Amino acid sequence: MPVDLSVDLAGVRLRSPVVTASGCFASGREVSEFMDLKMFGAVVVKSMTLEPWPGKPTPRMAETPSGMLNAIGLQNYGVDHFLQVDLPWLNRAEVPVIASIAGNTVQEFIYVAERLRDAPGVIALEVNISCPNLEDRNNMFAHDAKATATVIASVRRAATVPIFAKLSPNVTSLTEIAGAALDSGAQGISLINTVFGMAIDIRTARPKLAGVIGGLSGPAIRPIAVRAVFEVHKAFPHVPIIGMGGIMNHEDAIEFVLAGATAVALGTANFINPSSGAEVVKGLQRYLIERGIGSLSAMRGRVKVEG
Amino acid sequence: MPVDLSVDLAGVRLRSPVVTASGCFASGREVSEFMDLKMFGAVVVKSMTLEPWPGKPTPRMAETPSGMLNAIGLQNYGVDHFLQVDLPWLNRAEVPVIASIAGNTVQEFIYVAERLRDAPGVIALEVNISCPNLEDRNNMFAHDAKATATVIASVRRAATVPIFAKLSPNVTSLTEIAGAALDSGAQGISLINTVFGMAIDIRTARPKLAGVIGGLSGPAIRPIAVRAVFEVHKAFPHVPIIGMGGIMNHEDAIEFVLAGATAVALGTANFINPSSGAEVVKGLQRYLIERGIGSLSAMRGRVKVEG
Amino acid sequence: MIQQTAQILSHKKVGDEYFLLTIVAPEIADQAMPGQFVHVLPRKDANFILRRPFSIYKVNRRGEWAATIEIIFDIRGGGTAALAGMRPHDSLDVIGPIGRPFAIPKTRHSCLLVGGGIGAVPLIFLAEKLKAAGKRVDTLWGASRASRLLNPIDAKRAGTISVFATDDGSEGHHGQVTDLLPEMIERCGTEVIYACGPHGMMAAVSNMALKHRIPVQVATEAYMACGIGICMTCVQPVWSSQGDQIVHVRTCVDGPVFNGARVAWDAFAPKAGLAPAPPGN
Amino acid sequence: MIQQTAQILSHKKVGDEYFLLTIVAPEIADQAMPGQFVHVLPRKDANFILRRPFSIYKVNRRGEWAATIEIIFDIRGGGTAALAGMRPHDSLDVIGPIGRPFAIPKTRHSCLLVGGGIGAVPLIFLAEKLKAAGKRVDTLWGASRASRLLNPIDAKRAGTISVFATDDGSEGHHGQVTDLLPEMIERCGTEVIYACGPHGMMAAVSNMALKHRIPVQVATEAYMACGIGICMTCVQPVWSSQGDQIVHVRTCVDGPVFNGARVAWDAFAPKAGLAPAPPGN
Ligand SMILES: Cc1cc2nc3c(=O)[nH]c(=O)nc-3n(C[C@H](O)[C@H](O)[C@H](O)COP(=O)(O)OP(=O)(O)OC[C@H]3O[C@@H](n4cnc5c(N)ncnc54)[C@H](O)[C@@H]3O)c2cc1C
Ligand SMILES: Cc1cc2nc3c(=O)[nH]c(=O)nc-3n(C[C@H](O)[C@H](O)[C@H](O)COP(=O)(O)OP(=O)(O)OC[C@H]3O[C@@H](n4cnc5c(N)ncnc54)[C@H](O)[C@@H]3O)c2cc1C
Ligand SMILES: Cc1cc2nc3c(=O)[nH]c(=O)nc-3n(C[C@H](O)[C@H](O)[C@H](O)COP(=O)(O)O)c2cc1C
Ligand SMILES: Cc1cc2nc3c(=O)[nH]c(=O)nc-3n(C[C@H](O)[C@H](O)[C@H](O)COP(=O)(O)O)c2cc1C
Ligand code: FES
Ligand code: FES
Repeated sequence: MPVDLSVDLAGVRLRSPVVTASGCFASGREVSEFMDLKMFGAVVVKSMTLEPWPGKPTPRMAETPSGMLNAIGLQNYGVDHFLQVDLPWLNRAEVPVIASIAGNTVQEFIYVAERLRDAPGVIALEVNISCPNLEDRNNMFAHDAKATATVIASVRRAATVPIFAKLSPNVTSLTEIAGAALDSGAQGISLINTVFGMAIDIRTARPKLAGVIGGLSGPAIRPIAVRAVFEVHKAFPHVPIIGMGGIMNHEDAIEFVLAGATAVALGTANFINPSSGAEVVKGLQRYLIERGIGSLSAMRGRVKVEG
Repeated sequence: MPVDLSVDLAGVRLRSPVVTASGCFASGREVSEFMDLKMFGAVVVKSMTLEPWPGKPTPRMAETPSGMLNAIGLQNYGVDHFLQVDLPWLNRAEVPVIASIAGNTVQEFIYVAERLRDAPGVIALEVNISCPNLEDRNNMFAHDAKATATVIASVRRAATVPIFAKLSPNVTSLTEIAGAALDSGAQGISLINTVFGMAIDIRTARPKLAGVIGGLSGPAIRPIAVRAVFEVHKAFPHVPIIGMGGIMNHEDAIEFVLAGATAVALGTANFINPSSGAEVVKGLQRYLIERGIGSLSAMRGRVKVEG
Repeated sequence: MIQQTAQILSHKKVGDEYFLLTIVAPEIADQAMPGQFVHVLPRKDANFILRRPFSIYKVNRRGEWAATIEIIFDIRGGGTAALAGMRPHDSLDVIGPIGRPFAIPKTRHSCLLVGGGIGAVPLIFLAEKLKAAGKRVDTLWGASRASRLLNPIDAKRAGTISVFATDDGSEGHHGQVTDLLPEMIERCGTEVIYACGPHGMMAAVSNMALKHRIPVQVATEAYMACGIGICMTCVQPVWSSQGDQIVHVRTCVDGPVFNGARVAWDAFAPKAGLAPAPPGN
Repeated sequence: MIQQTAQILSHKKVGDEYFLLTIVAPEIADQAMPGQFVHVLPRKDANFILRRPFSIYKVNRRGEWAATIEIIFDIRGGGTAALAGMRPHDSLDVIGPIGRPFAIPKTRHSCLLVGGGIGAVPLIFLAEKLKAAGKRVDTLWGASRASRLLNPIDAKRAGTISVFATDDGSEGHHGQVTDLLPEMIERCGTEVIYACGPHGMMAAVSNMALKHRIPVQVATEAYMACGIGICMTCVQPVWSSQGDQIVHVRTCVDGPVFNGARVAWDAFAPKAGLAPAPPGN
């Protein structure tokens, strides 16, 4: 019995429900040495900005119990480098691309989105609003409903493809921010971005990250992410969700789908095992076949909860 | 060289900087079989309400990577039972007590605080505002600055001892909530309470907790807690902080002190090793002696961060 | 309760599905009673953090060795896998003995032990004690299949009359222990019933015992964090002594053995999670 | 780069402080060059999740065994402790060989290898290759104390002239390798320098080499997550080819070997964390 792993993301059909988490896959070239990128429904590339960003000093990562902290500072070569170098490579590899865009001002988001209009093979934009807003005392766009609405509405006007708002879990009400993004024209929600955290090396009394505060990822945050997906799906049942946060294998992926994810993204898993993507897809196939479930989508949001 | 582990919590001197985390120690009787409770600076007892609360159905706990989820529903026998049964026992054991109080309405907090006026050996109250507010669509008091201010101000008027506001990390701005609590008369801050999370048993498609969403604790959340303590201490350098979240040993405790904690609380650690308290205190003594550091307080907030 | 770092004396397979660990723990062995359990920490550096509870299977106070306890388990997940991987001389952090043991009847004589699968573990220990107390012991062992019956040879020897039932009929009666219970009670003139096994089985046995007006004790399981009474994660819904309300009682230290007639068998975890209310610890 | 589940062939202690693991990994061994490293996953069920990087110490393609690689390490934390606990026949998930190897000079002849402590590991492998290429090899080994010198016997044999320096004087010169560097360059007529060791030592060696107008290659370390070029955690500040700006280059795949003259040694992690700015991945 053939099983259907394809999913519909805001009108775009992905042959596989597994995508990459932005910033955890570069642009795919490196991992192509380990697995067939076609196993992914799409490659979500590292967030790109208008100009190249140098990123933060080192150390940029610290390991924590069942997780890791990172403070990269969005180092990237800029949207033009993406269009000239990375995208053509991805097109040749025949993998659909979701372009993650970032900026420190609304205008910067708009410029990047405009550069990406009609870019070949770019099936959607993911708007990384977990960025400091220079026009609002460095508050994260994603931490304020109004700022979120402004960025999303502006990108919506500039973009020619569906846009997903990538939410930060470090807020009181995820559904409020998700609602603001959706009302402003986002077709879907990606979550979660990393959880703020910090670690101190007691021998030196220094933060383990040069950036002091970083983002926590990996299995440690999975329960936080599952809850986030569950809440947002409950509030907006018809909105496609790309769920991520500590997914290491196909069973974790299924947990996210039951919670309400349409597709799942692998981030930290790629660092531990660069062939995770292929293994998760194969695991999902096996799981559905063994249980005679025809399609993964049928399991979406099916966690048994009263009322 | 004798080392000084004593700390000053809002004018109250604790002989030891290590206390228990509310709800992770019952009222101390059980653990007294494993260690001398006098090693603790104080025992923070399970949050008590006006009437006995039955708590939530089972399962109430699920293990997660380097952590655990719980949804107990504040099961407790009520403040009168505490005064008649638990407190006399703790008094005989000669351990200072910090009474954690909870409620679903401001009035309930007030009643409990009043019952505790002049209770022998109760050196402080910890106000657990991570409780659903029946008068505000079940929003957590701790998730709203105004509700926090109201509860704290009311308890302040009713109480005869210093009060600590126990904050929830599930907010956009911890410093905003901490500020509201301090402006309303809280003498100190306890943080962090558990991080919201959820886990699903994929074999049954049921939440692993009958309560569906629970609180994540243990080493997995340590980086989240260290960052929370760091932020609140930076914003309010003169305010005493009881830091907690995944502390398993004396090195973890020192990490919290460097981040800005005055005292540290052990929660989940007691479940894994009921003699954790004694081991952390001994570990701190050894650490200070080996390095010729006279007092733990000298290390408070000393993490090296520019500007 | 005692916490000690104990040494693994031996480690062997029991049948096709179970592992037996013999642990050198003199103080715990001295105090252990049937129905009690130990709470062990399989690894300190694992991705899981909590202890794992296991019923005490046997206690050996004699012999040239320091007194030992035995536990039997099958591999369910990370914790039992880690235990299965332990080697003699490895050390293990153990807390025990924990909880209320089975009560040995004073006046009543004829005891029927009803065990389901791995649930037989505490009953084997109990059978020994009951016989030492001069009681009559009969046993009724159930399992999904023959290989899930806990070493049938011992099990058979455990009772004056000893009967098996398997869901697939691969051993003994083709069906469930509850099919055979009434008849066993008749044949053995049973005056007290002890049960340990799956939730549904213990519920059914308790209800039948109630009908026959026979006292029944059950050794229950619950998901537990601390195992020593401080976290309130492990509670069971039990009828209050007045029988007027259901109270949440700790399985670890107030149980794991309960009066089967007092457990509110129908008040357990709903088929689905509740409508999500705001979490509260 | 190849990812494979490899078997541990042997495991032994080297001196008082180091462990040597021999790993059966034919494909990796075939491609391995001096300066490259392997990224290994010590355990899948540990409380830490990331791989650990180790320089390739030796490669053995001959012998009746399938080709093997060797790594040498000392116990620093959970990962190295887990590796130290591995037994022959245990299997290990290995990715390698990773990164840019040391370049073998075409025209220049006299090579000086400067190693600090465990930093000697890739240089031993390099010495072999250089000699095979008919180069002259001299060595200068430093460490905090004699016991931190990586197998002094091999080390001594590695160079035509081979000199030791220890901070505590317990072996060779009482002081640092950099005290002896100028004199060594004189004596050996050094034309190329290779260095691996602590950050400060590599910085000093690079600066001296620059003064003497001698090309220098360094094998650097960085905290790294993926090890394959996709996370950007492991970057080093390096001067751009135009030398007009500092760029962040990946240590794992663009390094770990760099031109010592290009590394911006002073641009590294500040003594304290920066004034906290909002985090960004
Ligand atoms: C009082 C008591 C006595 C027990 N006696 C035995 C025994 O003699 N032999 C035996 O094989 N098993 C026994 N169990 C069940 C045993 O504790 C579980 O099989 C074990 O905890 C599974 O751990 P794991 O890491 O392999 O499984 P995982 O599923 O990975 O465990 C995840 C979490 O769930 C908990 N858990 C999983 N299954 C159970 C269960 N059935 N009951 C309670 N908690 C569970 C674990 O403790 C852990 O916290 C007993 C349980 C209790 C409460
Ligand atoms: C390219 C390269 C080659 C190396 N070669 C060797 C070698 O041949 N022999 C050897 O003994 N060590 C070598 N190291 C250092 C080695 O990787 C660390 O000692 C090891 O990762 C420590 O892991 P741990 O879990 O024991 O320590 P922990 O301190 O518990 O590790 C915590 C985290 O910090 C990282 N970390 C800790 N120390 C270092 C370090 N010095 N460099 C980079 N990351 C670190 C770990 O990888 C892990 O992510 C090399 C490092 C790099 C980058
Ligand atoms: C090293 C690293 C870099 C990241 N960079 C980005 C980024 O550029 N843009 C973004 O939206 N998310 C970024 N993230 C967040 C991930 O996309 C993902 O949301 C998060 O890591 C949780 O998933 P995981 O636990 O599977 O890693 C980054 C995460 C890590 C660990
Ligand atoms: C089982 C359990 C019950 C808890 N009950 C309470 C409580 O009643 N009141 C409260 O303020 N915090 C409660 N907490 C939160 C702890 O006090 C503490 O803030 C949190 O667990 C983080 O610390 P830890 O990681 O050391 O456990 C509870 C935590 C757990 C795990
Ligand atoms: S397991 Fe903690 S109270 Fe029973
Ligand atoms: S370690 Fe990930 S890019 Fe180098």
